[in-house]
Amino acid sequence: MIMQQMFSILGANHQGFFMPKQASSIAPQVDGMMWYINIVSIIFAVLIFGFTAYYAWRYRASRNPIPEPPGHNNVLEVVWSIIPAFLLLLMFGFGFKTFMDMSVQPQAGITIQVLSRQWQWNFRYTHPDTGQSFIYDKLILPKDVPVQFVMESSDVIHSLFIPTMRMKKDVVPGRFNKMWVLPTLASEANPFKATSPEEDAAAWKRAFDVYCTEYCGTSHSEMITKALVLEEDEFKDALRIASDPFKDRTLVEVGQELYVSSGCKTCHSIDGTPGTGPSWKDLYGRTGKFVDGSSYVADDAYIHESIWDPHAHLVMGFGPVMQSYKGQLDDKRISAIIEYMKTISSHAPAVTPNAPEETTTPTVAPTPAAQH
Amino acid sequence: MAHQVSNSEAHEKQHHHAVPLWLLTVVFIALLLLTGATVWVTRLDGNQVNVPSFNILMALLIAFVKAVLVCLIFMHLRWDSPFNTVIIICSLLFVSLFIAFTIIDSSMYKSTLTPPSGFTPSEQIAGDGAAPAH
Amino acid sequence: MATTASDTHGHDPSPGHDAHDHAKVGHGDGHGHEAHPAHLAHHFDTPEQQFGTSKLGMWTFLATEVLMFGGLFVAYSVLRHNNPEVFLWAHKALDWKWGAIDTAILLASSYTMAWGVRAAQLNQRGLLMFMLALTFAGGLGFMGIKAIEYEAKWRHHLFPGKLNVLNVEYKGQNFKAPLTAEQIANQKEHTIDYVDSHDKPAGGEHTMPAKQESGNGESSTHGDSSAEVHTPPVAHDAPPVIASVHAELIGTPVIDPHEGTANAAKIKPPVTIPGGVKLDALEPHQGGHAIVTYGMLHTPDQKKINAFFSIYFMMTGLHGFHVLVGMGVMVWLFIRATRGEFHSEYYTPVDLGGLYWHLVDLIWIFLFPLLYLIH
Amino acid sequence: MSSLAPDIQTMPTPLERPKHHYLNHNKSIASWLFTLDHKRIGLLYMVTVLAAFAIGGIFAILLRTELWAPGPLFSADKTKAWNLYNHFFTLHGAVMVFMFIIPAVPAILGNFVLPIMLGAKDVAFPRLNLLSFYIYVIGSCFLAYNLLSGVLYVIVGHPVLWGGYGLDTGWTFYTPYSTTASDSGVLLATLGAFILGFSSILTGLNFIATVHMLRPKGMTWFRMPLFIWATYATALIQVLATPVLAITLLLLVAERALRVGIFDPTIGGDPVLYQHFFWFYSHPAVYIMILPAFGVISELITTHSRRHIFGYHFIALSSIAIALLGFLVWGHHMFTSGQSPLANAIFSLITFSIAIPSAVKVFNWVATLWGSSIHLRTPMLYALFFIGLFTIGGLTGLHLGTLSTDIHLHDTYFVVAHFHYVMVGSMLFAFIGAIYHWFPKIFGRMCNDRVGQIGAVITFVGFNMTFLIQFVAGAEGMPRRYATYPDAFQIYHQISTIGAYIISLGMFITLYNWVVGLFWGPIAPANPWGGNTLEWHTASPPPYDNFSVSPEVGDPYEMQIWEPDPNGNGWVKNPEKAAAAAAASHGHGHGGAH
Repeated sequence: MIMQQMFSILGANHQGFFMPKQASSIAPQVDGMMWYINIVSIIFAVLIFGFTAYYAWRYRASRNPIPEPPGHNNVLEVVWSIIPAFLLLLMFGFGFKTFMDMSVQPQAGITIQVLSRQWQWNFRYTHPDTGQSFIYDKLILPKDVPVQFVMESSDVIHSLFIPTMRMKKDVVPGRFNKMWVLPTLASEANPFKATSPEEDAAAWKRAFDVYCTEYCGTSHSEMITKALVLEEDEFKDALRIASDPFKDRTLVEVGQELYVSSGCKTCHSIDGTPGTGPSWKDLYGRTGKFVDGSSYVADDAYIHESIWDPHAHLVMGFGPVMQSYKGQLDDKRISAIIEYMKTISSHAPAVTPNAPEETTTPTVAPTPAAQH
Repeated sequence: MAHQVSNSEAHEKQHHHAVPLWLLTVVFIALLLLTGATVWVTRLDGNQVNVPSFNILMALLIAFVKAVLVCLIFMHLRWDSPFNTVIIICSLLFVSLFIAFTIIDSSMYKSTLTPPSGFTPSEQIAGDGAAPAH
Repeated sequence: MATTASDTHGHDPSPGHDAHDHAKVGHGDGHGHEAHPAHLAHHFDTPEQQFGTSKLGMWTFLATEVLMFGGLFVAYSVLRHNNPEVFLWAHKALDWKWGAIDTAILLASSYTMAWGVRAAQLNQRGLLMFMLALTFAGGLGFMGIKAIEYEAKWRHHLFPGKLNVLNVEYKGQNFKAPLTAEQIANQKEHTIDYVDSHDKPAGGEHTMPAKQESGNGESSTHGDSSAEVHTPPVAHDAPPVIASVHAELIGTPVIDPHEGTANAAKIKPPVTIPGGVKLDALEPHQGGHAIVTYGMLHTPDQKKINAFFSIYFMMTGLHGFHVLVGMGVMVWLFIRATRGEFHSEYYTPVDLGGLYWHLVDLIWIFLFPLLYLIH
Repeated sequence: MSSLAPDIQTMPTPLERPKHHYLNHNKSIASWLFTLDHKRIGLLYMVTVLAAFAIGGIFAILLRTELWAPGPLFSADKTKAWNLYNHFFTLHGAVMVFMFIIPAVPAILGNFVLPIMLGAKDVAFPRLNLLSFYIYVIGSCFLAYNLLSGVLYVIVGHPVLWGGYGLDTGWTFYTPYSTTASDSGVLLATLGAFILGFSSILTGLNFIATVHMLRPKGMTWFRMPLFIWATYATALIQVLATPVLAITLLLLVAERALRVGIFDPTIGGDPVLYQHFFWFYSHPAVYIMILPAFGVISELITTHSRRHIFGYHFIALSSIAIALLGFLVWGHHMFTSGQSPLANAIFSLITFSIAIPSAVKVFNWVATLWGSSIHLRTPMLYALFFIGLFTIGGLTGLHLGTLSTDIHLHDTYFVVAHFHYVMVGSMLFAFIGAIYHWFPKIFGRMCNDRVGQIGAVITFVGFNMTFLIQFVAGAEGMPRRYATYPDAFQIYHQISTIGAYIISLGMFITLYNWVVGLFWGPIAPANPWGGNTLEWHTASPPPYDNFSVSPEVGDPYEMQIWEPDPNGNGWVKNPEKAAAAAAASHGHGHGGAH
C-alpha cells in the first residue's frame, strides 16, 4: 500500500540523524512514523507561523486602520477540522499497528530475565551448554534472533530503555512485564574477544546504551548499562565466558568485579566514607553494634546473612534500604566478595587466594546473638 | 443589578415546595424493604463463589434504585432546577468512566501479575540455583 | 454588609474544610423577608436567585464528593478484580448483620432529615429541632456500631495493610523505619493466633515451628518465604490445626473472639461446610468477627491478604469521617434552629445540610453490599 | 441596576477615574486580608502566586546549572549531588505545577476579570472565595516549607528545620518509590498538595455558580466573552478532577503513614493503579493550566487586532470539548507501564481527537488576524508568541500520542520539551500577556510598552533556545530526571542551560517593567486598548461594586463602537455606532454569532 511505502521510505536508516541508529526490526517502522509526524508538523507549523507573521506585518494598524467586518465561515471550520482529523487517523492507525508489532512476538526465540534494583541492572541468561541459569550485569543479545525479556523489579519501578532498538518497558514490582526485540545490527566490537582490559573497555564503550527511564531514586542517572549484539555463534561463546567469572581468576579478582557489577559500590564505599550502607573498608572481622543494641562480629556468616537477608540485622546508623541478593549472588560469589573484603580490611587474617571451604558457607547464619 | 434570567422562575416554583409526609414515609419504607432485598439477593446460591458477578450486579442494581429514590424525593431533585440533576449525573458518569477504563486495563494485565509459565521469579530461585556448573 | 446568608451557603457546601467558617455564620443572617431581606447578599437581586445559587453550589460540592469516593470505588474494583478469593473470605471478618443495622439507621436518619426540612419549610420550629436531634442521634448510633466493629478488628489486629496480623509482609520489611518496640511486641503477642497457618499443604515452603525456637525467628533458610518472619517463638507448644485446604473456601478454623489474644492458642476444630451461605454460621453472635485463618487460601493470595482490609478501612473510615462532619452540621443547625433563624422564607442551611446528610447516606447504600455482602 | 448600593456614586460618568475605587476605598491592612471583594482577592493571589513562580524559577536555574556538564557540580560527594539535583527538579516541578501554573490564570485573572466581564458585582460566594485563598496559602506553606527546608537537609546531611526532609519523588509521587523507598518528607509535601487541591476545587465551584446564576439581563450564554467560556470549562475540570487528586494523595498518605497497601504490590496492591489515579487528575489538570490561557489569547488577539473574533461559537465550544475529552486520555501517560494494548489504543485514539478542537482554536485565531488592524503592543506580542509556541507544543504532542513513537520518546527529554512548550511556552506567555493586558484595569496605570516588548522578545528567544534543542536530545534517547548523563548529550544541555539564563533575564526585565508601571506609570484611561468586553465599560481601576452604571450588554467583540479619544486618552464610545450595534445585536439574540 502507498502508505506502507511512504513509511518505509521515511523510515530508512538515517545513521543517527535526529533518531539513534536502527538496531532492531521495528526501528524502521518507528522512524517512519516519526518522520511522517515530523513532516506533517513542520508543514502545519510553517503555515501557521507564516500566516501569523505575514498578517502581523500586512495588517498592522498603521497600514490597515479600518479592520474588516466580523467574519465566520462554517465551511472553512469544517475543512480545517476534517483535514487534520484525516492525518491524525493515519498517525493513530499506523502507530497502533507498529505498537502491536512491538507487543506480539512473531516466533519463539531466547528468553532473558531482567532483574532490576536500585540502581543496578542484572540479566539472567541460560547457559548454552549446561542450561544452568547465570547472572551478568550487561545485556548480551544474538543478532537476528528474537529475544524476549521477562522483567521483574525487587524494589521500585524502573524502565528498560534501549534507544537504538526503540524499545522501552517499565519494570513494575509485583508484575512480570514482557518485551521483545529482534536485534538486526551487530555491535562494532566484541569485548569477549578482547585481549587487554583496555580493549575490553573500549569494546563495551562502543556497545549500545541501556538506560533506566523511570525515576528510581538517588542514583537513577547512573542506572545505565550496555547492550551487546553478537552473531549467534559469538553470542554463545560470550555466554560461556560470561557464565563463569571464576575461570582462571582468583576469588579476590572476581569479588572485586562483583563489587562493581552487582551494584555494591553504589551504596558501599571502599575508602571508609559511609554511604547509604556501611563502607567495606576494614569491615571484615570488625565488631560493631546492631540497631537493636546487640553487637556482632563481621565474619563470613554475618556477611552472608547481610547479603541474603539484609533486614535480619541492621547495623547501627543504617536503614533497611538494601534488598536481598538471594537468587543473584550464590555462595561462591559471596565467598568471592568476602575474599575481596578481606583484602581491604585490617582486621582480616592473611588472605587465602582460593579457599575451597569458603564456598561451603552455611546458608543459615547463626545469629550473632546465638554466638555471644 | 438586573434580574437573573434563566433559572429564577424554576426557583419560584420549588422555593416553598414541601414534600408531603406520606411520600417521605412511603419512600423510607421502600428503602428499608430494598435493603432487605439486597441482603436476600446476595445470599442466593452461595456455591458459585468464584464469580461474584450475579450477586454483586443484583446488589448494585438495588443500591442504584435506592439511590435514585433518595435523590428524587429526599433530596428534592424531582422539584429542583434541572441543572442540579445534570451536575450529579455528570459526576456519576465520570466515576463510571474512571472505573470502566481502569477495569478494562486491569482485566487485561491481570495475567502479568503471576510469573509466566515455565518461568521462576528470582526470589524463588534459591541462592545456589544461580551457580554455574563446575 | 457582606457577611450575609449567601456566604453561609457559600461555605456550607464545604463543611469538611472550613470548620472555622462555621463560627462566622451564627451572626450572618437576619430574619424577616422584607423588600430587600437582611439575608440577601449585596450581589444578589432576589432571594430566589440566592437560594438557587446556594443549591447549585451545594450540588456541585456533592459532585466533588461523589468523585472523591469514586476513587475509592475504583480501587475497590481493581483490587477485588485482582484478588477475588481474598475478598471472598476476608469479608467474613465483618458481620453483615451489623452492616444491615447500620444501613437501616442511616436510612432512618435520612428520613428524619427530610422530615426536618419539610418542618422548616412549614415553619414548624419545634418539629424541626426534634428532627435534627433525631438525625444527630442516627449518626451517633451509626458511629457507635462502627466503633464496636473497629474495636473487634483492633482486638484481633486486623489492621489495614502491612500491620495486619494476617499479612505475610507483617514485619514491614520494605519500610525505611524499623518497627517500633511495641509493634514488635504486638507481633510477638498475637501472631500466636495464627500458628495454624503453618502446617497446611499449600504452605509447603514454610519452615517448621521448631526452626524458630533457635534464633529469634529471623534466620531464613531457603526461598524468602517470608511466612517464617512472623512465626511466633512459642509456635511449637500450640496445637496445630488441621485446616482442610481447598481452592474454594471450605473449612474455616475459627478463633473465638471472646478469648482475645490472651490464650488464643485454644483453637476451635475446623468446621467444614459446603458453600458460602452457612459460612456465616461461623460468626459468633455478638460482633461476629470470626477470624478465619488464611490457611485456606492459595499461597499467592495469602500475600495479598490486606487488599480487603485496606480498602475496608479506607472506605468506612472516610465515610465515617463524613458522618462525623454531618453530625457537626446537625448540631450547628440545631443551635440556629433554637434561635428561630429558619422559617418558610429562609431555610437554606437546613436544606443544604440535609443534602449533605443524604449524600453520606447514599454512599453507605453502596458500601454496604460491596463490603459486607460479598458472595 | 436599581438595587445597586449608591454609596460610591461619586463620579459623573462611568468611565471617569473614580476618587474611591476598590484599591483605596479602605486602606487598612485588615480590609485587604479579610476582603470579600473578588478584585482584592485576585490581587492577594497575584502576590503569592508570583512569589511561588520566583521560587520555582530559581530552582529551574539551579538544576539547569547542575546539568551544564556531566558529573556532580554542587558537591564533590556524588550521592549528595544526585540527591540535591533530585530535590531541585522535584521542587521545581511541584512548586510550578501546584502553586503557580494551576492557580495562576484562574485564581488571579479569573477572580479579577471574570465577574466584571460577566457584569456581576462579585462572585457567587465571596466568603468561600476568600477561604479558598487562605487554603491556598496554607497549602503553599506546607509544600514550600517542606521543599525548601529539604534542600538544607540534603546539604547539611541532617534535618535543619523541624520535619524538613524535602521531597525527591518528582512531582508525580509515583509509588512504590514515594511510599517505601524515598526517605524524603513525602507526607508533608503530599499534605500540602492535598490542601492546595481544595483551594482549586472551591475556586472552580465558585466560578461555576457565578457563571450560571449571576449573569445580568442580556448576558446570554453566547454573549459571554471567550475568556469566561474558557474559565468556565476550567472550573468544570477543577470540580470534577481535583477530588480524585484528593483521594489519591489521601491513599498515598495512608500508605506511607499507616502502611495501607492499596498501591503496594508486595501485599496485593497495584502500583499502576496509582498511576491511573494520579493521571485521572493530572491530565485534566494539564487543561486546567492551558484552557484559561486559550481564553486569554482569544481576548488579547481580538482586542489588539480590533477585529471581531473569527468563529466565536467554535472557539467557545471547543473549550468545553477539550475539557470533557481531557478526562478520557489520562492513559497516554502510561503507554510503557505495562498497560494493556486495548487501553493503550483507546487512550491514544481519544488523545488524537483532542488535537482537533485545539487546532480549531489556533486556526480561528489566525483567521481573526486576517484583515484586522493590529496594534503590536506588548500583550499582542505575547499573544503572537503564544500562537507559535503552542503550535510547537501541540504538534509535538502528536509524537507522544502516537503509540509507536511514544514508546521511544516516553520519559525522555522530548517529553520535557513538549510539556514545557505547552505549560511554560503557552501558559506562561499567555499569563504575562494577560497581566500586561489588564494591568491598566487592575492598577489604573500603564506599563512601558517598549520595555515590555524587549522583555517579550528576550524571553521568547531564551525559551526556544532552552527547549527546542531538547526535542533533539530526547529523540536521541536522553532520559529525563537524570542528574548526570553520557558525554554525547553535553552540547544539548549546555545550549539549554544558556537559554535558561536568557529566560531569567527576560523575566527580570518584565518584573522591572511591572514595578515601574505600578508606582510611576502614567495614569491609565478606562479603555486603553479599545476592547469591548464589559470590564472596559467601567472605570479603571473599577469602583468597589465594579459598575457605577449598569453596563449595556451586547456583542462582546463589537469593537467598532470604540474610537480613539481625540485628546489621546485611550478609546471612547461612538454613541451612534453604539446605538446601531445595540439595535443590531438585539435583532438576533446571541451577539457572538456574526
